[in-house]
This record gives sequence, structure tokens and C-alpha cells, in this order.
Amino acid sequence: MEVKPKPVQRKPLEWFNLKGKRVGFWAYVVMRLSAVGLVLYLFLHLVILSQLAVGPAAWDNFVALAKSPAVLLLDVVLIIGILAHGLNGIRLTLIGFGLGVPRQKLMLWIGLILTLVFGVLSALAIFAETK
Amino acid sequence: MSQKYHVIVIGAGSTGTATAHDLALRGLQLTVIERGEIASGTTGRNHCLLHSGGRYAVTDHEGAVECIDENLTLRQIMRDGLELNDGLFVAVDESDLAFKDTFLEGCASCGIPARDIPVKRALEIEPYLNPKILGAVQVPDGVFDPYRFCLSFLATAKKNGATVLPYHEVVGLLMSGQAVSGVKVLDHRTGKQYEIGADLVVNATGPWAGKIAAFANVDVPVLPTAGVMVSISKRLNQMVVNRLNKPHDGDIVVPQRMTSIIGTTSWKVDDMDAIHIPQEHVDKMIEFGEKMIPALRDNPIRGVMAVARPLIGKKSADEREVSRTFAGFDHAHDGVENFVTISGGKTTTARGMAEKISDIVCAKLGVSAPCRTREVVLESYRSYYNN
Amino acid sequence: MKLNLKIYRYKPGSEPHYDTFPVDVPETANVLDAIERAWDDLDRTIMFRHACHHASCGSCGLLVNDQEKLPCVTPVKDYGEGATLKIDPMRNMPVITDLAVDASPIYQRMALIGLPIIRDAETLRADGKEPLPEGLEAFRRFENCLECGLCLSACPVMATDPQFLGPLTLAAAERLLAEPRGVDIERIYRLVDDEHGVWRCHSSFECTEACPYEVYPGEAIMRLKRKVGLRKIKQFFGGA
Amino acid sequence: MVEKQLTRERTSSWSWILQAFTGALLLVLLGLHMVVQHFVVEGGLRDYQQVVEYLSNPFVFLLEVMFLIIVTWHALLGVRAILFDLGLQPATERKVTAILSIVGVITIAYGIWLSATIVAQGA
Repeated sequence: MEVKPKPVQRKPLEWFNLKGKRVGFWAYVVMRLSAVGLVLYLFLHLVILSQLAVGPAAWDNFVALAKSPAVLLLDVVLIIGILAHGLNGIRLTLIGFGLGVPRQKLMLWIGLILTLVFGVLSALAIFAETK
Repeated sequence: MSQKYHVIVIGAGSTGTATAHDLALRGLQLTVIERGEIASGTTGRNHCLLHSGGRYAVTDHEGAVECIDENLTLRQIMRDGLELNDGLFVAVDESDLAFKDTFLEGCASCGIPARDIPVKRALEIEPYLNPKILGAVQVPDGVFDPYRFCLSFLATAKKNGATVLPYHEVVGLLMSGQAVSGVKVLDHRTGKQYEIGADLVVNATGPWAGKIAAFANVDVPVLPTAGVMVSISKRLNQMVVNRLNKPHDGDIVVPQRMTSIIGTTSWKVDDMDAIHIPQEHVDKMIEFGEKMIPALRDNPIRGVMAVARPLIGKKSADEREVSRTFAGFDHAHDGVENFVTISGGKTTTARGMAEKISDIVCAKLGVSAPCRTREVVLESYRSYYNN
Repeated sequence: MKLNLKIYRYKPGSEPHYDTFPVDVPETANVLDAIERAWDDLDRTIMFRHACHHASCGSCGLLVNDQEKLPCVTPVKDYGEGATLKIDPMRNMPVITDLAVDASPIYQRMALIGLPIIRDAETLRADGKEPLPEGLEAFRRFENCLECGLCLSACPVMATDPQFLGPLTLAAAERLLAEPRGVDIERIYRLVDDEHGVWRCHSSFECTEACPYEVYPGEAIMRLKRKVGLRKIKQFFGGA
Repeated sequence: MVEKQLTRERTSSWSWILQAFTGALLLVLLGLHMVVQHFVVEGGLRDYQQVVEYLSNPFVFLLEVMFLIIVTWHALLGVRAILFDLGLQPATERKVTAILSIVGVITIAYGIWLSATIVAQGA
């Protein structure tokens, strides 16, 4: 009697399903989310730069907008995203070339700490300048 | 009735799968029915010892001869499922040492290549052995993986046209007059029952053989006995280590992958499915095992397993006395046609058992094809899953 | 020790659900013993894969509280008296019924890479120089990998990419490159140097976390990436 | 056969190595970009005149164009990796690669055009 098993449902949302997962998986989720965020930012950034081609007034309007606290806060998020992605990227490159594999978890924590430290420092710097 | 086969084999343990392989090679259309996963019964919870026959060389000549014969055959046909590191029989006390000559004679008379080796040498090979051992004999024991053992036979049977129905439980035998004409199965995937027809049904359900035979109102003298095995979280020996004496509780330590497994005890059970492991049996395993390999006590227990095993013969009081040699029953003698039972035996001798029962099956079905399982090299166990 | 097993139930054609079974097992029991208890005492229709009960066959892998476990060597003690254990079939494999998955994705992968199951044993003595008994060329043993598939279940890439070779396969490739045993090395390189081979791995190390038998595929894949990557770079610059 | 895709043809791939390589370059280029464009500037952003003057330096122009190329490459290769994780058919994968390559070329061309325009406006 032909009875078909329940097929595997391939769901991209599983990339972010944290149930039962451990720290390495969290790093992978952060990597993936920051990647998507940074790609969107990159294209947004390039589009905004087109204001430079429009002329001085257009650009200086944008500069004024960019100095509003809300945008500055987004800048902090951006910097944290870059730090997390970049530092974990260093880790992935190193272990991918077989370097420091037994210490990959330690590297992960170091990356996290550096992200937080530099994230806070840059937040302080950004908001200090506006005062 | 959904389909009719020449033969239905009930049970996908070592005997059932080897029988399926034998019959498929002889060109019969057959299906194997198993109520759970392949090897999830007696065969799975196996000591994994590929017997050289040494264990029975003194007490059971016939069994020992079967073992060494099948051992040497399996080495030829099962290319990817055996750890072949030989075995040692070690003398722990004077009585063991006194047994040595009897043992060597027994091995010689059974055709088991056995070599008396100096204690110093044995300790060099196996540094975890009790340094106080008094003697050691090397025999061609080995280790198999019971699940892959069965998969290899099934993979080859499938290649030769057999089908396999796991998660199907036989809930009745179909009778036409005084002859079995098929089985009624419960498909555990759907919860539905249906019938499968066959010219002949082979009951290869080990300790459960009596349960299946009862569907045809015949009695099978199978005595379900349980034995405890204790798996230790470290591999402490490369070769199988046996106590150099008559078979006894806790007298063998079988290495496999990264574990050493101590075995075994023996007690009679009434319900083959409800086996509760007595803690004192576990303690006994460690107590006896450490006489041969003291470090067994220092490493944590990884798992304890027990399962019903089929012993054939007189329903006597002392279970270990009963021969472990298998028995095949043609139930025509009980007045039921087209129904045979094969039970007892050891995984090591599964191929030989399959040969004997397949000869009976073929004679009954008028098939003249000879057995070829001695020569045909088995498929890789992995190809069982080449759907 | 009293436990509740909340077991995933699925029969083709009907909706999956959970049934909860109260069981009482010895303190020394493993999770598989508890499942067998529920099967034996309460419901003979629970289907689950098992054979050897000592982490050798690799057939019983499943999820306990959403984590990949080999229940035959997972002590119930880890979960404590009165705990409720949620038991699910492995991920990323077709479910035949209840906890029983179709293991083809595991075995077909291993068949593809062709890792022989027999390897040379690390002999017990540290110096490895003790003489072998007559008649034996080397001490042999089974490979560590049980082909249980827990790593395939845990891998986030496997969740969406059935073409991915998978953790156990890549770990097997790494073993083969280290100890070829007559297998065609170039074929192994061709298999793993592919978008859906070694490069698809995103290093979440969930496979390593799941591995019950010290194969640690995550680390093996990193070694493999290094081997394959450096070889490619060397060849690109004209090296052999 | 449960997973036919397993036996698909396997072809040598450089994408991970390139991703690691461009990632490593980005650490330097993005660092420079952030420092010169934002950190050393009063208020974090250059006004129009400052941008024009700055970009007119050929060395800076080259640096920014290189940054543009590498960052676009890394970003689109990353997008490609995520899409490939979906287990696409080989034909679809080739389309993805082709489309992303076109997007990449357009992005880079746009960036260079923009930089050149700005420099021209200042001249």
C-alpha cells in the first residue's frame, strides 16, 4: 500500500528559528540579518548620494536632515551592524582557513564584546558632536 | 488482498533479513514485514560479537562448528560491516588456567584457529587487561554492527526484487482450510489493517515466534530469555576479551567503536516487550567484567540494554543449559501447511540458518534453485536507502 | 523517576498533533528507555526508530525539547523528576510516521561520498608501538560517524537547501582526504568544491553541538575549507 | 529517490573565497571611507563644497571607486549566497548570477558616473 511520508517543508524562516539553538547559530542569524540590513543601506546610501549630482542646495538639505537625532540613532545601529558583521566576518574567514578553529567560540564572544564597546563609543562620539 | 507473493518473511532481524536475501537470490518474489524499525528487536540489542565459536568450543561442539564456519563466510561476503580484531580468552584464576588445555583441545576439534599466547604479549596488546591474568588464548572473534548487518542483507534482497514493509505488524494469519495463505497486517503509518497473500509464510520473529505461531494454533518451543549488556563510555580493549572458562554471566567484553560492552546475564521473561532491567544484573556485569579489565569500573556507564532472546528446546529451569543452536519448524508436522518458523541461533549464524530454512521453503514450493549466499558478496548497507 | 513525554504524532493523511504519556522509569534510564516504556505500557502505535540502544547503529535520533539527541545515550536524569519532554522527529527529513523519519537523506549522502565504515584504530597505548597479534595487519574499528543524521537535522542550511552535501558528508570527505583507503581523492575534491558543497556551510556549528559521537562536523568542515581553498588558490597561481 | 538534487552536477566555486577576500579588503576600505568621510569631518558629514573638493583629489577618487567596486561585489555576492541557500535549480542559479552581475555593473557604473559628475561640477 503506497503511503507517502510527509515531505520536508523548506522554509527560509527556519534560518531564524532560535528554538533549541545555541550561540553559534545566534551568530549566524546576526550575520544574516546584518547582511540584509547592510545591503539595503548600501543601495539607499547610493541613491541618496545622487543629491550631490542635483546640486549644492539639495545636498545641504540632506545634510541638515541627517543631523536629526532619529537619523543619528540609525547611524549608531548602522555602525553596530557593520561592527558585528565585520568582526564575525573576520572570525569566519579565519576559521574557514583553518585558523583558530578550536577557539571559534571565544572569537565569537570577543567579536560581540568589541561590537558593544565600539558601538557605545561611537554612539557617544556621534551624540557628543551634536551638542 | 493487495498483492500476492511467493513468500512473506515476518521479522526484519538477522534471521529474517538473511532469509529474505537467500530466497530473493533464488528468484522468489517476497516481502519482509517488520512491526518497527529494521533490527529493532533481539538483533538490534545485540552484543555485536562475531563468534569465532570459542565460547562454545567445549560446551557445544555443534554450535561452535557453525560459528567458525559462518564467521569465515561472513568475512568474505560482508565487506563493510565487521571490525575484525580477533579475541582473547583470558585466564583470571587457577580454575580458568586449568581450563586452558580443555579449551585449546575444544577449539582444535571444532576447527577454530586458537593460539596460546604469553601473558606478557597479551598485556602489550591490551594494556587495560588485568595485569594479574594467568594465561591468554587468541581466537578469530570479531565485531559487527547489528543494524548494518541486517541492512546489508536487505539491501541485497531489495536489489534482487524483494520489498520491505517496516512499521507493519502482523495481527493475524490468513487461513484457507488447514493452510496459511497470507497475513493480515496493521500498517502503523495509517492505522489501517489489510491482507497480503503468499504461497508460504516464514515466521522469523525470534522470541516472538510463539506469538505468531499461535495465530495458526501451533505451538513453538521458544523460551524468551533476557540478558543485560552494559556499554561503558570508553573503549578499553581492541580485541574481544572473554573469560577463559565455560560460558558464564559477565564473562565477555566486546569493544565497538568507542565503547566496550560487558555481557551478559540471562533470565526467563514472560512478556517479551516488557523487560525491566534489574539493577543487580548491572552491578554483576561490572563486578565480573572488572576481573578481566579493571578499568571498566572507573569509566561511566553509557547505556544499559536488555532484550528478549529466543532459546530453543526443553523448557527447563536453567536457561543457559538450553542449546543456542537454532531450530526450523515446518508446521506441516503440526497439521498447518505453507507455514514455517525459524528461531533461536545467533546473529553470527544467521546466514546458515537462512540457508537451512530456505532449503525447506524451496522444497515445499518446488523451487530447485540452490543456495548461493556463501558466495554472493552483499551490497553496502547504505544502498538499502537507495529508494 | 516520573516523566511526561509529549510525543509528536503523525499518521499520513491526518494532521500532526502531540500526545502526552506519563511514564515511570529508573533513574539510570535513557530517554529511549522512557519512549519504549510509553510504547510498551500505554500505546503500541507509537512508531520510533531504534535498534542497538547503545549509540552504535545511529537509528534513534530525534529532538528532545527542540534539541537533537540520540535518546539511547541521553539520560532522563538530565531533565529532572517530573519534567515534560517534548519529543519530535528530526528536522529536514521526510516523516514516515510519528517519530520515524525516512533516513534516505543521510545514507544517500554517505553513499555519495563513499566513506568506508572501517578505519584503522588508534591503538590503546599512547605510543602506538605495541606489537600486533599475529594474523592482524592493523587494529581496525568502525568510523566514529554513526550516520545518525542529527547534524543534518540541526543544520540551518539543510532547512532550505536539499542540494547541500551536509555536515556528516563533508566531515566524511575530510576523513577521506586524511585517510583515503583507496577512494579517488579527485572525485572527493570535485564533490566538495561546489556551491552546495563545502562553501555552502555558514559555520553555525549546530552540527558540532548536535554530534553525539565526537565527529564534530563543524570543525571538520573548517579543516576541509582550508584544504580545498588553499589547494584552489595554489592551482590558480600555477601550483600543482 | 528522496533527493534527486543530491546527484546534481558539481562545479568548482570561488564565491566563498572571493567573499572572504573582498570582506578582508572592505575592513581596510570601509575603515578609510568612514574615517575620511565622517570621523575627521566636523559634524560627521561634509557639506557640498567639501565633498567636491575632496573628491577632486585623484587619489581619493580612486580610493572611493575601489571601495564602491569591492562593497558592491561583497554585497551582491552575499545576496547570491542567501539566494543559493534556498536550494535553487541550477538554471535558476545561473539566472540569479547573471541578474546580480548586471545589477553590479549598473551600480558600479552609476557610482563612477556620480563621482565623475560631482568632480566635474566643481571644476
